[in-house]
Amino acid sequence: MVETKESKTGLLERLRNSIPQEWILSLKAPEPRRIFLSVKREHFKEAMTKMLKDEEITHLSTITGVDLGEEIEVIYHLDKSGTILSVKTTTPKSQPTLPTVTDLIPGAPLYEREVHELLGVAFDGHPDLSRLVLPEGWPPGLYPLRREISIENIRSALEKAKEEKKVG
Amino acid sequence: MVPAEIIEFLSVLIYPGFIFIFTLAFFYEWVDRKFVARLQNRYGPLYAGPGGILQPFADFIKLLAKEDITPRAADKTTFRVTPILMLALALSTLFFIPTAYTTAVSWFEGDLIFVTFLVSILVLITLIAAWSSTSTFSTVGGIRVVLQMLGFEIPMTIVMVGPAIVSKTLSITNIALWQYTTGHYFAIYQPIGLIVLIICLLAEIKKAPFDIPEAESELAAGWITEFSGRKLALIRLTTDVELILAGALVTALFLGGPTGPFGIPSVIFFLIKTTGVILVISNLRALFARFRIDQMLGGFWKYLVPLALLQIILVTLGVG
Amino acid sequence: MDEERVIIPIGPQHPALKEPMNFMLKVEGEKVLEAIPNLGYNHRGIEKAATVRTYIQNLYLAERICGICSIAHVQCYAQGVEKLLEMEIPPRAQYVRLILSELNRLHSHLLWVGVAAHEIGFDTLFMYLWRDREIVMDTLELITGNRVSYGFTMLGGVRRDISPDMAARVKKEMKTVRDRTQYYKKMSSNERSILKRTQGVGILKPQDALALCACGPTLRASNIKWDVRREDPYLAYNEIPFNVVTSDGCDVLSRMIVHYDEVIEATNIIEYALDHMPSGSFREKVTRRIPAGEVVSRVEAPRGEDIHYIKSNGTDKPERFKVRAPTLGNIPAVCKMLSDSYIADVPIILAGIDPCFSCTDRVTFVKGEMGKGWIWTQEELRRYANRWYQQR
Amino acid sequence: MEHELLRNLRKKVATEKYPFIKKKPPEGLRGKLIIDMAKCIGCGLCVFDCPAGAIEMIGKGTAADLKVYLDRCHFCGQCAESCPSKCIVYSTEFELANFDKKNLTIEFKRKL
Amino acid sequence: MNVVKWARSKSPWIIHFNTGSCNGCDIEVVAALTPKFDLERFGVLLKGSPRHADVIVVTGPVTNQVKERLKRVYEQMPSPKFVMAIGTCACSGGVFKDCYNLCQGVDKVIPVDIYVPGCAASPEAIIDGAAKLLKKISG
Repeated sequence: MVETKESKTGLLERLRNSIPQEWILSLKAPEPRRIFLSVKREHFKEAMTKMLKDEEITHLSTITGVDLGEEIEVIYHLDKSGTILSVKTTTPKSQPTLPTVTDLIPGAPLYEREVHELLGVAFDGHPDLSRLVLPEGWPPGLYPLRREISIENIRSALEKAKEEKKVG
Repeated sequence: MVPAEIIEFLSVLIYPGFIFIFTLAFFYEWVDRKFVARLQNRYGPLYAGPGGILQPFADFIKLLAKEDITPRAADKTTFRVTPILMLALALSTLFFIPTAYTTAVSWFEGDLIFVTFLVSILVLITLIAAWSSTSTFSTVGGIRVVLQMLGFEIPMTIVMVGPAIVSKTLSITNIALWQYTTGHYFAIYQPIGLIVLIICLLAEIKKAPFDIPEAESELAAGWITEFSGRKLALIRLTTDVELILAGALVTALFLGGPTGPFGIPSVIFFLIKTTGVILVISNLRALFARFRIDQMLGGFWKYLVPLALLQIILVTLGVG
Repeated sequence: MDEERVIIPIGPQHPALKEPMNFMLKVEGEKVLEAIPNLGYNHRGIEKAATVRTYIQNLYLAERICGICSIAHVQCYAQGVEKLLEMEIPPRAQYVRLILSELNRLHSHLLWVGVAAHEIGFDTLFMYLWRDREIVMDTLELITGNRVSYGFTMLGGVRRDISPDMAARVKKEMKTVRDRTQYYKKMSSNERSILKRTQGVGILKPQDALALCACGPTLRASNIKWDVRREDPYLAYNEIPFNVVTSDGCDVLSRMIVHYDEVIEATNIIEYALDHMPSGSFREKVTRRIPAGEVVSRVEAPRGEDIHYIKSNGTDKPERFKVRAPTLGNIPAVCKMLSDSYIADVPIILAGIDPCFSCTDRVTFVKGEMGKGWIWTQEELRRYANRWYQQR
Repeated sequence: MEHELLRNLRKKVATEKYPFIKKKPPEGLRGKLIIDMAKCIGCGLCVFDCPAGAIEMIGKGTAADLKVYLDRCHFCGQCAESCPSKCIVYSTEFELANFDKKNLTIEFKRKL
Repeated sequence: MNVVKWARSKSPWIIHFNTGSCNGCDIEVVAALTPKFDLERFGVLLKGSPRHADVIVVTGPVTNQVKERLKRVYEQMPSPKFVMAIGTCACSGGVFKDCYNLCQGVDKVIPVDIYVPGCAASPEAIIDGAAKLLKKISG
């Protein structure tokens, strides 16, 4: 647990007290009105539910997915009266799954779909994660924002898919 | 001595027939566009001819020279025939309304009713044209055309009867002449009727705020979406002829038709009066936002029909 | 399959949407039962491209996420990178940027109201608004030299200073803009045909707006006082007095009013900022390498909350650059508004959120998340659409 | 609103007759770029910083020629910013429409 | 024949297609139609249906998603038809050169008649392009 600057709203303090220590990997406020909270994957949903309820948070700004190499980090940017609370959790890249938050936040489905499509993270319990549509003929399993995929990779994969379509 | 048949033939073909009407149609489109542009603080057409006066003509020639596509899904025969039919109908309607001379090219006792009939048929042909192109936009546009007709048809017919009652004739030509000879202009004596008629005609010629069937921001180009090339040229020409039709009808029924003092040729009076009507129409076009179809229908039935009836009651009571 | 129901595809090439986007409307008569958005026509892959470019090059990429809110995006990006550098830009630069941001808001809002007027078939108002918007464009041209992509915000400051001459002219223009806007506001709230088309149309209740994470003027028109400039102040917004405008109509009309009021508010902000501009330098040198770290940066773009996430690994290229443009946040809200409306109201409702799909689509794809009561599957719908287009 | 319409009828038209009457371009407008090859030191910073890859360097160092693709150039001005010898200038010429893309490539050669 | 050429050069109806641009060029195209620049002086009308249009104004670098639609809209237009590529993105892809979902310019998909570079191409530049194109049409 590292902490550099105190948050104005006292949200940091409250979070530190309300969320069990063993759920948290790190909790820091690098600058005013920004809090980064890293949660263990298995406690993610619980922590999220608790936080949303305790702090009465309704606004989810967005969900960011970051490819860390071995793992994929998913960041939920929540807003609590001007403070951005970024809740992080990670999931292994070999089989990336996370529980959905659409039941907690009705505005979340689009963001989850975005992460699903571009990084391949499956969200358990999402109402409609079916085939997401990059352009027609996009090769399945090609997640453009993954680290090992370069732009040349994507181009050649697209070419290949196009030719296969022509042959087939 | 030129035989009477040839004179009649020429009058249908050239003056005051086709050529005259087409020229006038292009002229009035230009007036309309230019006036609206001016109201919107811009020039409008400027470089085609002096002041852009040849703009509608250029549009027409260009469309004639363009490729003419018939969509594969369309009903080919109907799709091809309807634009011609529409133009023919609009033109023949115009022959019953006095334009260049104090009398119309053809007139008989009861042509007022016949004109109302032709106008309705024109709307129905629009529906067929829209239907035959089978695209979603056109179909919805076509349905809106007919819905719109349900709104304006009744009040329009009612107010057109007003002048007929007073002048005791069912011929448009005679109504116009009656006004001139008695000096009893209906624009002064039946103002409600005039207003209702102009609003209904706006809806009839599908100009804003009643351009609902062609609403660009909702339905691409509405019922004309699929027409291109020559067909589109004809349709545009029809719209312009309808503009004259609206102007001429108001002129004949409420402004005394192409008549006036001082022995000046009657066509001059006709031009002045119709241009006036068209400027009013253009002004209304610039003034309002487009109505929604249900609002339009509701408005017509709630306000215009009672107003039209009120006018008739006033007329029968001797006022007007 | 229900034969009586017609599906109207709105887009991707459609005059109501200035940008390509596809909405499938399921209609019955003139009533819309449901709307299904299909984004992605504008997807370019900016987030990926950003990772292979230097921070300096990304400045221009960020500007071109959206041509209308260019200042907002580039401000958000630059602010994030400056935070990573742990630097404060000179106060004068902050004011210049703030003035630019507000000018950006001005032209975007006037543009929007114009487009909204066009959508309800009121072209005269559209022409007038765009004519008066040119005043703002001239002002922007005066300050930056260009009309749309300014290339003005640099890492560490701004490219040019605002001279006293410019300031005087800008102030003069602001007065004109304010007067005109006040006139239009009065006119719009009195003109019957506008009221008929906008009042009670596209209702978004406050609780729905909150739940669906709407933002910006859309949220404020649902009577929720939430503005990034106030909640999470950046630049010099905490030094400048301004109101967060709200309206309680929850419909398109109140969105219009909010836009007008924000224009008036923005002209006041610009005048205040021009009067209180601190002196000093307007730019500082910045290193090409950015220290490792991560930052979440957000600004109030004209359309709402714009949020960027930048992760740096200590090189001259970012490791991850994530953009969430305001329009995406408002799409669930607009689907809610569209259901149970008239076809004729669709354009104005869509326009009501002030959509900017080029911002939105840089990575995102949405395809029908409104599943309830829908009798066609996605696949059938797609096939239908394909067939429909082939016939043409 | 009618009042406003009539007012506009009397007012002068807002339109500028652009292609026939040209107004002075604003200061700082970034149009076609011009490179003064006499000053160029061939450092390649402009090529490195250009976000669109619009500048190409043929040859190396002080002997290099530069080729500018105007069809790729975004007129952002970063090259002029980066250039240490300040040899890149933006002119105010913006009327660059052309029928052929090839005509949009300008070569800047060193005078020998 | 000359009358037809004259008519064509006096009455170019345009359809505007955004193929994934940043909106900058789009607002400038629209701005070119509004009072300050007023393209209607040249007889330009903005049409909603490709069937009515003579000139397709393309803005944007053409995303893979929109490529097919662009082709289809182009095919729906009756000939003679002309293509204007507005803005640097439409000319070559420009700043989006290594974005993965792009075709790098309109000319990769449909033949282009006139290129108008600029970012964003100002209304003046667009009018200049239009005037050049019209001159070419009138021969």
